[in-house]
Amino acid sequence: MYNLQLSAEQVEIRDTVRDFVTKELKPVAIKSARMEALDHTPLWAQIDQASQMGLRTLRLAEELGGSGADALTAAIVSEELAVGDPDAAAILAETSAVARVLFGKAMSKAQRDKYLPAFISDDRYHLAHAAAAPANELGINYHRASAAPTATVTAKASGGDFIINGTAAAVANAPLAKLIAVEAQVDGAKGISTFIVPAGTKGMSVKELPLGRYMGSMGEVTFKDCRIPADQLLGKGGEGVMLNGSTLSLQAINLGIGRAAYETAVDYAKIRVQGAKNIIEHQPIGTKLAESAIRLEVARNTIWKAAWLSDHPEALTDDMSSGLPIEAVSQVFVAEHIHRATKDCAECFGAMGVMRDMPLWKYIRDARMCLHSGAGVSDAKLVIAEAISGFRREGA
Amino acid sequence: MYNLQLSAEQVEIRDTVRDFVTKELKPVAIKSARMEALDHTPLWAQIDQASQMGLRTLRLAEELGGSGADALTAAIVSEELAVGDPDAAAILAETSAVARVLFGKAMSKAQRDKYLPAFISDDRYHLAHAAAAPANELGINYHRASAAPTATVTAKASGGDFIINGTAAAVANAPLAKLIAVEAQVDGAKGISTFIVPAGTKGMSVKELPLGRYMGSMGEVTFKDCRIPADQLLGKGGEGVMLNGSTLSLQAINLGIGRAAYETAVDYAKIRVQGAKNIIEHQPIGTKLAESAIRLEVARNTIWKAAWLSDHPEALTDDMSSGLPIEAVSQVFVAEHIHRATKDCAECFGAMGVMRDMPLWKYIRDARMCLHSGAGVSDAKLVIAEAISGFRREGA
Amino acid sequence: MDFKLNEEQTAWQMKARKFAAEVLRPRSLERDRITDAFGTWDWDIIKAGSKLGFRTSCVPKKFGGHEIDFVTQAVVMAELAKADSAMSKAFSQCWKWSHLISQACTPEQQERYLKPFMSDDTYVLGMGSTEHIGGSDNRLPPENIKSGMRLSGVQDGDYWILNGEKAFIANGSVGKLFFLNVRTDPNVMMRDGVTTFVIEKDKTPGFSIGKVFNKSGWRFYQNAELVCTNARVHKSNILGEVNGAMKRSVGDNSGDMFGDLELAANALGFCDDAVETAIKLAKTRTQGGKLLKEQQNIQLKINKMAMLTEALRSYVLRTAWEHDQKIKGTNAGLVMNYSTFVGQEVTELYLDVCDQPGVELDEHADKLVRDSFIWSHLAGDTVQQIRVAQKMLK
Amino acid sequence: MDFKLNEEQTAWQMKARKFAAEVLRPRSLERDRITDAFGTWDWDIIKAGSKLGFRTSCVPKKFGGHEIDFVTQAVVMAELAKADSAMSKAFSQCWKWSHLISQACTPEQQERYLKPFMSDDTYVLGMGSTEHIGGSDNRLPPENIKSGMRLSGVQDGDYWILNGEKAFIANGSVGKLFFLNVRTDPNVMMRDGVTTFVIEKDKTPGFSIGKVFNKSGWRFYQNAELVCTNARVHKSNILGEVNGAMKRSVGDNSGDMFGDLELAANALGFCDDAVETAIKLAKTRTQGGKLLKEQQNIQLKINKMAMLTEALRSYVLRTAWEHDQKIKGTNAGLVMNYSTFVGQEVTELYLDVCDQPGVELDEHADKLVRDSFIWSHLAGDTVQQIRVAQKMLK
Repeated sequence: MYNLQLSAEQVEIRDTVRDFVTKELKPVAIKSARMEALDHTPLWAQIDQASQMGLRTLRLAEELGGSGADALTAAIVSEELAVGDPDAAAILAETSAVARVLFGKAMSKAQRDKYLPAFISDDRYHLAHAAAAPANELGINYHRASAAPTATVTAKASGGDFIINGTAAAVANAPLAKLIAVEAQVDGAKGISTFIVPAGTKGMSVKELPLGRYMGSMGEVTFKDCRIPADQLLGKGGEGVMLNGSTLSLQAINLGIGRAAYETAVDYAKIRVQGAKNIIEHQPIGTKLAESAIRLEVARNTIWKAAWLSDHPEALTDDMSSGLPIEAVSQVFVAEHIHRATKDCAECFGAMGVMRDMPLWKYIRDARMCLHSGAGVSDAKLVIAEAISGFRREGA
Repeated sequence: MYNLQLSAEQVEIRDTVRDFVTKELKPVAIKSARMEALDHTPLWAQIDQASQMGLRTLRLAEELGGSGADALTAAIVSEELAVGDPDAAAILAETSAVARVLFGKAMSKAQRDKYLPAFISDDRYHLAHAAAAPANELGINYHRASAAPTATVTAKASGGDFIINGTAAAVANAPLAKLIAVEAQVDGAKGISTFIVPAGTKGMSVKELPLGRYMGSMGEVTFKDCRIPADQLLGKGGEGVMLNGSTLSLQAINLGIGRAAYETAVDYAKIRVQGAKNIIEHQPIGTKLAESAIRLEVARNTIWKAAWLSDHPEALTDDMSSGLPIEAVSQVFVAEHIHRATKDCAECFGAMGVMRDMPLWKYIRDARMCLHSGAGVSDAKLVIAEAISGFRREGA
Repeated sequence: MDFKLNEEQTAWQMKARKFAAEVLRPRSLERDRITDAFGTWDWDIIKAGSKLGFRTSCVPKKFGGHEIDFVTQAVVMAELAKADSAMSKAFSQCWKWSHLISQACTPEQQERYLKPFMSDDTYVLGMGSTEHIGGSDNRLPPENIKSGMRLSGVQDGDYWILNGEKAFIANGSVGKLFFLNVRTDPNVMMRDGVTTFVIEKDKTPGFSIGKVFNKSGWRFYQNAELVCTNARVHKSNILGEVNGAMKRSVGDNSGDMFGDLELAANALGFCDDAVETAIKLAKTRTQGGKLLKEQQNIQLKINKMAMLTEALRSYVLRTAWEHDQKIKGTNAGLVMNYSTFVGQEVTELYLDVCDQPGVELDEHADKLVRDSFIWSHLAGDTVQQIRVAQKMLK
Repeated sequence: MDFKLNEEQTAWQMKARKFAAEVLRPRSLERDRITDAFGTWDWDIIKAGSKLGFRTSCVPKKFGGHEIDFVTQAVVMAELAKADSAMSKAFSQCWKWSHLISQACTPEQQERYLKPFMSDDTYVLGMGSTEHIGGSDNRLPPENIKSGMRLSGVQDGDYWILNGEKAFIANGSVGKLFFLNVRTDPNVMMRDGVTTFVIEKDKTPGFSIGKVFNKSGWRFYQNAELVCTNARVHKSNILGEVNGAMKRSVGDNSGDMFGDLELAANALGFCDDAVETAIKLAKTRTQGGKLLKEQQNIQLKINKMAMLTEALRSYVLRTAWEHDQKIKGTNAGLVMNYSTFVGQEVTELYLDVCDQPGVELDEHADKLVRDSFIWSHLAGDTVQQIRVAQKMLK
């Protein structure tokens, strides 16, 4: 039965996180000095606190020590965290998403026994996933077969071990992860294999990528004759374990960014006086805020639907999504509309909307980053267009 | 629990209506000659058939002989019908919505016994509601108290009867209704009273309003010393019975219009060849169709949420709608995005997109009508803005 | 830099303004309301305009025309379109092809075609290129022999036999002389196998008018099918070279230099109409006892309408001047694309300003919105945009 | 109609183009990257530009300036902004206020202010009007005595004592001479109680520079607080009448006629930059082995960028010409509003063209987007739109 009410548990976790964000995370995150200096150093004290609240292990199964939350709950949490600090939200979402599959599905019992306890007990234990570079050429390959993903990292069996070489270009959480799952092409094998490599392993180095381009933390991971024992291979190899790949958490973070901008603008519009009236009482400001409210409200519905469908793939009947790739639908909608909303909200602030010691410009910048993240909305639209036309990529 | 799956019953009625529309309604509605002549004569054969399927009495309670459908189901049905013919959809939605409250709540048992049997048994028995003119001056009254609705129709007690005088300007279904509920200001009384007046009552005349401006059928109802017995007053009088007033069915109809345009465009784009490729294989057409698909998908989510909330007002907690007037949110979103989608879809057709014997121009015109219906989206945004600012109208 | 019109240009502008106000505007809504697609046409309007020179204004002086420059053309189009966009187009369609006659015909042909054109107030011109199938291929020809127009021409001694149909042809139902692009070699790419024939309607056996298209906007302006059933045309009616139609480069984009500019100038006209009428409304209509103009949202709409319209005016006049200077470039195409965007935005805002609760749909605003939507299929669709972009990206 | 620049205008354009390419562009991204708000400024750039006449180009010839006309001003601004929008503004800000000096000062004041300005390559001008509270009230004054600026001036013999703060003042941290709008009568509406004082920074005790604002875009260009703590100014430094500041109507919209046009011309410059760079990218960068320009969606983006930019160019030049002709109207305001829309749309499309999967964020495109967003608060916010609309609706 169609029902839009969240469960009591979902409402509780949302309210708990919202409270934490309002009181602990946001006040630190939007400190003027930090914003002015473009300082993206992870807010460790608050991220640790979030970990203690279970947000680092949110999606890990309960029986493995996590909260076993579904994608919808994770989206709600990411939105709330991002209202305070999108970077913290991104770091936690990545670890939580990777943990779910890595510990829940990909690892053998022996591997789990070896890595899980430390992961559970250490609030600073974060995870990263260095995926094989996707064939990011949809534009030119629209309605044509495209090349298979190419592994920029290779592995070679050598006396019971594997020797890994190559570079993974942009890996979320890599600079702070204690364990990195890396996809590599094993010499002579079919398909992609995934290895787990603890931070500090000789031959693996991580270069942090410049701030401001990504949410959270991003690094380039380089392997140079990095020797790892065979028991760090996941499964039998050649299987290409899907560790994350969803853009839903980024969408939820984007929504949180928009909400932060909107809430700030509404508060301001209710007290700032112009022409002897609060500015919200002027039609143009009221209209802009109403339009932003609509964008947020509709974006949230869309993300929630995509999240719920990822939790309930059995419901993917034609009545639910018209056969559309709903995550791509949501990606385009959220990215475009939140970007617009942050700009409109900033306009309510006059000159303060562009000052680096005020949060508005950062909301716009973060929303712009979401708009231009990954393959961008133009490609996402082509993905949808191919689905509409019934085009099926060979090998996909 | 959050759940987006429709009930088996909802899916069944949707599929039944869809089938009826595809086979019976649409082929007649989009006949070239009819469109070219701007012919809006109700398609009685099909509307009767729909009535026999229970769509005229869709929202009337089961115990009174209706289907007892909720607002969500009604929205689904209106969308499906409008894919075929928005006029038929509007006529049926109006009767069904008025019947629910009129027979279900507003009438006394005696009144119900008198009017209900005929209503149930007669497929051509439609209803109309002539409401007191709303105070349509939100623009100038933004953030100011506005005038109360003024009754353009008055009633005066006279020897056990009432004498009604005045004109109701634009009443949906009036030209074809067999029973009209009219709001009037009773001389000397407080508040608005509602009377039921059967078609043909001496002193009541209906002038059909020009085609093309409204969905369905619209008339101006004039009372000239129209004498009706006191037992045709609903309730005790002075209570202002809320008989419809929801814009949700119009939103669902608008969505159906957009879907018709989109489906036609997709079909065409898959077969029309340009530059030796089907036009959907050209990036710009693919992108336009993807954007239209996004608009439709997101619009549907929004309407369904508004409908579900109207069915479950108890769920109107802050987590569900952020305190926004969700129906206004939906109205703005649907009207703006469906209008854009119909224009984009028509563009795929080249010159055929503007020909009166082809359906595209009509989809655009109908969507434009929805965009400019009632008080328009500019006013709806101000309604939302007032809600955001916490402004409460006196008397509202 | 000088943005002033000269005396002659101003004189034409004033003449057009007067004719538009006195003859076109009073009949605009009345013609628009007529349901029959052919019934919207009114020869009296054409005759009256012709007598003032609006039908023949682009014919060279040596043939008795006025030979007005492109700036004047743009200004006159805009003035006429301010009263009725479709009526304006009915006249300027004659300009397009009288341009072509004077630029591409032989002196003998010019004499033969221009004489009746000059002497008959109801002599209207047209050009048949588009067909039901693959219309855009004509504008953006793909590397494919099967693409492009199919109306065929086969030589038969001194004559050519034409067979096939053209669709959506402007002035099709009322024209007396048509340029017809014909596939005279189906075995090569379209650009190498099309010939332009000049068809004198009354002198061409086998040539007839088919269906008149019933458009949702621009109703006065006629579009029809042209049908050739073994139509017989003498070779002296060929324009330029056999198989040379697509290589002709008289102007920049269309068959002549006026083509793209024409639509932009026309849009400027109805935008002016929309802006002026909306301002008038805002200054006179009240809501709750106060003038509409007191509402800031109304002010913003008026601002946007005027801003876009003035940007369009600037761009149209600059492009017209560039035409007169024979400066080639992409501005004619771009300003045409631009006029689509501006025309639709401005007329929709106008409808929005009219759209006060409780007030009936404004017939005039609705007409302007319907007229402006025609641009989506003429001036602003993605094919037209790509055509211009490809030039820039060469 | 004539859209050509004359020889003198072209000469200035070429000089600006060379300076922009050789001096501004190479330092643009480097200055933009500097985190410290004041550290972005570079006197070498100002000195180099000053020696070429870009600081003093609007000073009348009789005072040793170049007195370039508005068309030239627009053209030069655009050329400089094509290399760096904020650097262009640092120069044109001096033009604004040298306009004001030559139009509104007494001959004695002109002599006194222009002499040091002409002789010192680092002499930069500014104007203080906006305050932290109620900024928009200065542009759209409400009928309320409490509204509007609060920095106060009280007469004390031949001197006036000023107290209060101005905020966001352009060139605030680097200027040597400021016009300061001061509320000299708090008991009347703002329009009747404001006086403009000319503040020579080094000669005014009690006048100091406060915080330098750290903007997200336009980083080279400085905005700062100006603080008056019992600042003492001689009455000979009053511009025009006491309480007459808001009644001064030198130009159309701002304090001078150049104000609104300046921003539009500046936006034209960075739009040109965006269009050219995007076309270059599309013609050289590949995806899957094919040039970007082969993709139709890329073509559409380029088309839109060029279309909007050329419309803006046409409108800017027309408005500049109207200024030179002393034609009053709403075009300066409208073209400023328009440049906001165009500048943001074009730069965002440029970022989008750069935004190929797997490619790092383009620093140059990102800068242009950030620079263009400044317009939302200067040129295109609803207050500015309403201000223009109210003129049209009078």
